[in-house]
Amino acid sequence: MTGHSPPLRYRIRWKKIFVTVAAIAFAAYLFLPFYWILAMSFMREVDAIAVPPNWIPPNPTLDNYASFTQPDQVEVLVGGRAIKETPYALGNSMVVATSTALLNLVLAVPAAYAFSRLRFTGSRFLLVGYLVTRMVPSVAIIIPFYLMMRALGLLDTYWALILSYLTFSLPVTIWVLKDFFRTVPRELEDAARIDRCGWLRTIWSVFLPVAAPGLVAAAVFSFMTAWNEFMFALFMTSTEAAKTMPVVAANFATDINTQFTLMAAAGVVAVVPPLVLALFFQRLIVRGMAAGSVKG
Amino acid sequence: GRAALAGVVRFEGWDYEAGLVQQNVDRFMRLNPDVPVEYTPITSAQFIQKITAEFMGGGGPDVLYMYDDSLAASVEAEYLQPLDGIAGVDEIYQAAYPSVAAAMTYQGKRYGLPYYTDSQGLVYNADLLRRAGISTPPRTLDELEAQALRIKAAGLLEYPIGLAAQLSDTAMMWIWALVHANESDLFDRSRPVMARSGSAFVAILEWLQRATQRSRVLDPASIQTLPVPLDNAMMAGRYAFTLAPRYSLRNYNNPEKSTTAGAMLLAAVPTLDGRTEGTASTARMYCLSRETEVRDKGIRLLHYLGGFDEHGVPYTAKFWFVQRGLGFAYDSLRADSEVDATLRKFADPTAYAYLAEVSRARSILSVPWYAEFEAALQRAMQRVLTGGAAPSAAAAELDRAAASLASRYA
Amino acid sequence: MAEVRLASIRKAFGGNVVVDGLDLTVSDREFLTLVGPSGCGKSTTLRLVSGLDQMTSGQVYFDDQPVGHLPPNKRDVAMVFQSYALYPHRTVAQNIGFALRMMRVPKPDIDQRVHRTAEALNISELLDRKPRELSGGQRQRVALGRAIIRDAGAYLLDEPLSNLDAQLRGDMRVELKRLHAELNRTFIYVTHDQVEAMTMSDRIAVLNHGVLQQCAPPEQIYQRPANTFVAAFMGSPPMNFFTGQLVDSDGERFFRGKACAVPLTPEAAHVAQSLPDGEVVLGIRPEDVTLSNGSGALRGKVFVAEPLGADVLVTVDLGGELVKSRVPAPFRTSIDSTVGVLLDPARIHLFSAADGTALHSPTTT
Amino acid sequence: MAEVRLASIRKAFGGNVVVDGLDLTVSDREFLTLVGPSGCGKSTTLRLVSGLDQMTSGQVYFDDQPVGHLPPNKRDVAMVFQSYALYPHRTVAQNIGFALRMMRVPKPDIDQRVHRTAEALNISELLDRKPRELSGGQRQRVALGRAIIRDAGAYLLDEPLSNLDAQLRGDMRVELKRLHAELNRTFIYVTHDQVEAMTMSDRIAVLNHGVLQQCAPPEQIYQRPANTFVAAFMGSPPMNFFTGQLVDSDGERFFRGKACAVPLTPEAAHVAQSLPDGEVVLGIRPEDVTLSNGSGALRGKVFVAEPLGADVLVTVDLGGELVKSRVPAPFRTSIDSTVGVLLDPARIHLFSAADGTALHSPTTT
Amino acid sequence: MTSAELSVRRADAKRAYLLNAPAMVILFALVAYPIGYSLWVSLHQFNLKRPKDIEFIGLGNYLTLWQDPAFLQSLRTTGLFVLVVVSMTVVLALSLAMVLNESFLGRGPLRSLALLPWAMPGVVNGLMWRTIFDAKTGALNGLLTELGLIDSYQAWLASPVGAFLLAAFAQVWNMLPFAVILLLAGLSAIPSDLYDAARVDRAGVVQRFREVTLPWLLHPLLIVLILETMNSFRAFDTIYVLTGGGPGEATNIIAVLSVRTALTYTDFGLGSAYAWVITLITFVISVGYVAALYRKGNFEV
Ligand SMILES: Nc1ncnc2c1ncn2[C@@H]1O[C@H](COP(=O)(O)OP(=O)(O)OP(=O)(O)O)[C@@H](O)[C@H]1O
Ligand SMILES: Nc1ncnc2c1ncn2[C@@H]1O[C@H](COP(=O)(O)OP(=O)(O)OP(=O)(O)O)[C@@H](O)[C@H]1O
Ligand SMILES: [Mg+2]
Ligand SMILES: [Mg+2]
Repeated sequence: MTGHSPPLRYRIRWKKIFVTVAAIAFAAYLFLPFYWILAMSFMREVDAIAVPPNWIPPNPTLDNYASFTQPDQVEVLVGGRAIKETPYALGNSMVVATSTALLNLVLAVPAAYAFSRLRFTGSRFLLVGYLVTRMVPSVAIIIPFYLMMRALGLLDTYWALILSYLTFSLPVTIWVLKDFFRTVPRELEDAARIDRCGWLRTIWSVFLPVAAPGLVAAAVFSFMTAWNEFMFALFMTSTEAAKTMPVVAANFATDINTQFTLMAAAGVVAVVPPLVLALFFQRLIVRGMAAGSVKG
Repeated sequence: GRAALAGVVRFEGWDYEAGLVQQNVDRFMRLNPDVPVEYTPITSAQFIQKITAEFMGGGGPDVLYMYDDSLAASVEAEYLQPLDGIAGVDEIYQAAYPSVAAAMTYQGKRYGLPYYTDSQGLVYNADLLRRAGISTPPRTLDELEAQALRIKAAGLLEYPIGLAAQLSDTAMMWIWALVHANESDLFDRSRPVMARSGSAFVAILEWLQRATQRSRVLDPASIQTLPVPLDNAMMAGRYAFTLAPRYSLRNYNNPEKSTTAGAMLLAAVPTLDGRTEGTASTARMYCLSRETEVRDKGIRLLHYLGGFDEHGVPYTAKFWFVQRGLGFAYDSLRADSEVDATLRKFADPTAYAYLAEVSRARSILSVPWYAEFEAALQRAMQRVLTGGAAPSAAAAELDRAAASLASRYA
Repeated sequence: MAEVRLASIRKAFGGNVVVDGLDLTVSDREFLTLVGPSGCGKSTTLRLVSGLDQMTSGQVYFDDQPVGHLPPNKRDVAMVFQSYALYPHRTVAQNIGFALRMMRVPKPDIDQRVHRTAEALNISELLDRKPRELSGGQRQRVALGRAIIRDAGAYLLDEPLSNLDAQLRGDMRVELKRLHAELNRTFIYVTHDQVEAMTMSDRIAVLNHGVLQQCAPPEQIYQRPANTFVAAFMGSPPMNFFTGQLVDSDGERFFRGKACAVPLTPEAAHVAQSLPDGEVVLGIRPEDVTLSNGSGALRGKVFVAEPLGADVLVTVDLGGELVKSRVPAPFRTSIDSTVGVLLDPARIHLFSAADGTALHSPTTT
Repeated sequence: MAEVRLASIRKAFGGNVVVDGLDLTVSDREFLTLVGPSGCGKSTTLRLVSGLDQMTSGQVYFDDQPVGHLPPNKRDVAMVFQSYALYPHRTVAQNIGFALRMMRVPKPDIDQRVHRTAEALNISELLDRKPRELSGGQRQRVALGRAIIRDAGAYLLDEPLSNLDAQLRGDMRVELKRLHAELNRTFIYVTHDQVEAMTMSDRIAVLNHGVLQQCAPPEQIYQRPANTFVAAFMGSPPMNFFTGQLVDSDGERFFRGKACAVPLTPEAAHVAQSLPDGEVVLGIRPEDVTLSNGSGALRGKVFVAEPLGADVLVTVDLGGELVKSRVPAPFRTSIDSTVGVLLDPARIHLFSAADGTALHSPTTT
Repeated sequence: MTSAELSVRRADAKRAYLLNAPAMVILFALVAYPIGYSLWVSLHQFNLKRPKDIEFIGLGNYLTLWQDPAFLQSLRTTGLFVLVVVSMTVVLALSLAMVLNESFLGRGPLRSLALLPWAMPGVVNGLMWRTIFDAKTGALNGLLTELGLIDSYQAWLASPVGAFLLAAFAQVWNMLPFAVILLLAGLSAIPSDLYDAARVDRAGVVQRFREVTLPWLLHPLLIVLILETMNSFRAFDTIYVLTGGGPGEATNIIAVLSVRTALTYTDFGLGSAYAWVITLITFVISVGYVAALYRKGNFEV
């Protein structure tokens, strides 16, 4: 035996190394910009604009966060009202984004199922039609949409936002789901039908679980669309009743004064809830979901 | 939902210090229990856009904030009603600085009561100047350049002068200040005169280009600097000079926020010859919507916000100055001891008052196409600063742009 | 439910006719096995019966009720898919119990039945695994379990044992027969394994290119194949065929092929009388070909000898035509040595050379 | 490439040991068949050889070079997957030609080889179809084609014929043997079909629970099984076993079980001499059990008779113990009637009752 | 086709439309009016500052656009911007998705982290990048100086190329998660035994990617391409806060122009015309993608 074949246990796992290095690089790419905001949110303003920059808050303070919980004690800070609105806005964002995501799935699943499993005339036309509605930039439709919501008396309610976000995300959700549904082996449905499942049962018990990665992708997409949308939220809402986080976050940056540290704290607060949700739901994205189910 | 209750005055403004506004409005409602006010703050960057949508939908506010440079457009769009003939308005216009009164007037009609005003001045870091061996601020642009070169030579800063010259919706007030300081103008009764030979405007542009491209004392990064980052740089001691509103000194000299607190001083805007004087001011006002159904109550609110109380004191204007240092439109307030004490905390009262006196409103405010012109102006300034266009060519082009806008809206 | 009747069912994919006018009645409680070469339409037939695919034409009747319009979940059939089609996100236990859950059987009942079924299939220790953690044979048993746990009107089983070892397959055969007896339901079974087909079926239906060739009880299929296709297909190794003429010689009727001549038994001769002269095909199964040097033996060379355990399959070259003979092990004659080959005249089949239909089969003794 | 050597390879999924210290050398050009009950680790072993799975411990050598660190694409093996693993987006032709394309074989060459392979597999008309438009057996042949078109150092075939009919399977067997002879490469073959194992292999390796039981040429496996497991596993129907004692009587050595007594041949007796008294297991294959009323016959009742075509498998109840006998068809005795059963003393195997290892096998004649 | 198949076909169609009905109703009810309105407005001279001068001018606004050099310049900038952003996004997202599809310690947190840029409201995102790229106090300058890569603070956004690239970079960072999550879900649907088969068929890493991964990802990729194109055509927030369209014309993309025109200058007619030009272009490009992928074969919409 020659000497240069390494023994089993010292084998160099190039792939592992590569994946690890890439993962670290990506983590840095994704996280470092955010880290800057995060670090700033624990600084006093003087420290935040120092040269050279303070990578670690030199005088760490929770003041920026404390102001969200005790808005009345914020004296010298800008954005007192925005601070007061933050907790409501977080709640509103959560409600709006969650409802948008759920409604999206409810509406898109049947439609996407039809596209992936049934052959019917006009399917392409309809599919493209959905997407075209999404191609018109929101600047063109925001005013008429505002007028429509006003006529319906829905301004400053969740519904105005949920409905507008539905129009943004539903076409995309349908497209996304349609694709994932195609990858679910048809035999599984056959098996379910033989096992006496009606159409709905088949979808619910067999189809959707196997298409879970696609569902997660679609839900995350619609959730995020709703979570960070700004223009419509600004136009359709005006009070704590429905104002969402991006609108409030924008309030920290006025034209006369911006308190970066407070704004950074608001940014952090806005980012955390979806991340926590994502941490739970990413488990549903499982590699090789349908593995072992069919032969062929 | 929006309380469409009859009799409620709907009051909207951009969201600067919305908490304090609410506090002030609450006081008004205590004093006037028969006038319920519903106050809604709107993100400042989208203020005009949102009220536009609201007015289009027929649900605009009764009383609202207004920028001086959006006044003409809003009047043209038929959102506002004139205040002429309302009791007390004449007195207010007389008491206000003329520049402010002018800014609130459009086509001879008065549309607003003052919220606050501010004037541009030269802000410098005395500490840095001293270290470069300079004791007095520059009077002329050449002196400014020379002092900057000394600072640069002393190795203190690479670029001693900074300006906020990014394209944005914020007016580039410093160019107006430079022009006004030379007792010149960009327009003559809304006819563009920028390209006129020998105009101060071209000379100023030439200086700007020289300072950026040749002597390299004006930071080229200015073209991507917004007011807030400029403030941050000033407070971090990264510039020795800038042209900024007086108001900004309040932050610059606040040790909580600034590393250069105490060293930041105010001076007149340098000119070409060092003799002429003047500067530009901005004004913010309260207006009354045209379609309001609560006109009388709205007027009472307007008076409370922009006028004088029964003691003859502009209560709200003083409130803002004391609370946040927003410049007042009434010279009379200078004498107020509380106001004086507040002012001394961040600026030299003499320089402060001087700038108010010599300042002038932008002549072009009386056209509805100001926004479009401002975008062209910002673009022209960028081309001058980057050396992308010769000053005279830039001026000529801007001139043409203004003329074409004027004819389009004629 | 009970009788399943296929009336002229036909299925085409595009222009490709896959099931071609199939008429077949599977009576109540019958165990019918579908066999045929790969791609002949067996799975498709099952899918038509279950309703998973739509017929191009024809009708399926369950107990004389047409069901062509009913979706699979309304037809009350259980099915094992050739490709298993396990639910990947469910455990083995959940896979097996799925249909019961759909029928709202109470949970304890399901558990109990799942355990019983898993035991019968010898996969009790795997109940908590996901399909991807199973071996091929284990997956197949799960697929089988999912069908047999149910109480359905008809059971459609598509090669349910193909990936199991001989022993397990034997056990499963017994299990399925027991189940069939116990449930007393109609079973339609697809298999490639002749032992399975022969031992389990009440009747065997042989398909070729989507056309039914013969449908009869196993012995009859084996002993009286309807045509050369069935004769060749059933039986492993397959029947030997020789093409030749019927001739008279010495008052006896003979079959004369290229390499052999075989006297006909009186019965065969009787049948042959009524035939016009011309080509016929003689068929004889390897087990009816003995190697001996007795009278009437043909001389040939050993071409290859394949040991099958108990027997040896010897292929002999009869001057250009190969004949296979199954003889008891051990077989010690070396390759290329000359042997005598005896075709038992009492065991010959005669087929029409034109269309392959059977003319004569030996009488079963 | 050539010799494949597995040195103490071991594979565990979690705590579940699936291949347990397997030592096996497959020599150059050998055709080795892996058999064993479902779930015993055959597929896993192939995956370890191909490098698709990582061993828990042990090493695989190709021609004495350790290859544990090499990824599958560096190992030069071709493989047929039990689950086919066809590329669903590609046509049959593209599937078959895939590996050649990966090796940058020129396009015309690929086409030609694909056509040749498809012809050998009898799927020429299907070349333009997608896998989902194929029947089970057709898919399996595509999977087979994808492996055999290649020129690899070793071929790993995981039940490549399980979904084919007997005839096609016979053809494919011949084709694979031809290929093996032609390519002269190492083949490792997994099958559940005993005929395949017996006819194709140079050696058969029998696995149980991941442990190698015996590795020997087919006849030896059949005739001299190393233990009861191998004896029972190979041969269908399996060997009959009886537990009992060795006793002396009339100077002859006897095996005495619950229901039977069998005299030992001198060779067996000789082996038996050296054994301590106590329990042993007697094994005898069904084909060595005859039904007759001759001397030494045991009396039993016919329990069930299963026709297998050429033979009938008769299970006889010998007072509580069942014995299977394979007799030539037809068998006309009715169930429950009494028959005589004769166990051929020359054909008995003896195994240790303790651990099942073989003590004596009949001499091969 | 026989009548049996025909009736199945018809039943399928009926069911398909029934299944689509809720989505269709909601969607078309909500967007039909706004879209129609904006199309109608784009055919008018419609400036709110001239409420009395609203009149139908047919394609007048579009003609104005076509003759406006600023618009044509902006069209070129936008094209380049879209190209850079979309290609960077796709490459990065594909790599990240493939990394996330492997198993390694910390995969779960990294998967969540991959969504982080998305969760950041646009304004915060824009301001965050401003503070990072800032010429005087920015973190990027600080970092590079401390690493010794630059001698003094640079005005990254002041040069046209720098501003363009950094704006694209910020935009990519912001839009990446969407592409990642879609591609990741697509990757996770690939049966692992196909990789096994490809590996024994001697396909190397690159070939496995080309031959197994890509064909499976074509559909998700199409959506990613279409949507990322759409998004970068209307990338307003980030650009607006970061560069305001400057310096000069360097980042003056149509989205900025259209928002300015419609909402700041309140010229709705022209602003809507801009929007419809964007719509048309995205549509044409999307059709182009479909056609291109279609040619790759094995692809049905
Ligand atoms: N991913 C896995 N996780 C846990 N156990 C596994 C996994 N894969 C296989 N096994 C187990 O390993 C054992 C051996 O599996 P393998 O596939 O090698 O069996 P096999 O001999 O090929 O059987 P068959 O003939 O049924 O295909 C089986 O018991 C199986 O359940
Ligand atoms: N979707 C399809 N499109 C076109 N042809 C098809 C399709 N499905 C099946 N076929 C063809 O129909 C024929 C019958 O297929 P079927 O699956 O019924 O065969 P089978 O008898 O079950 O074969 P096997 O024993 O190989 O499983 C085959 O030739 C197959 O190629
Ligand atoms: Mg089949
Ligand atoms: Mg296996």
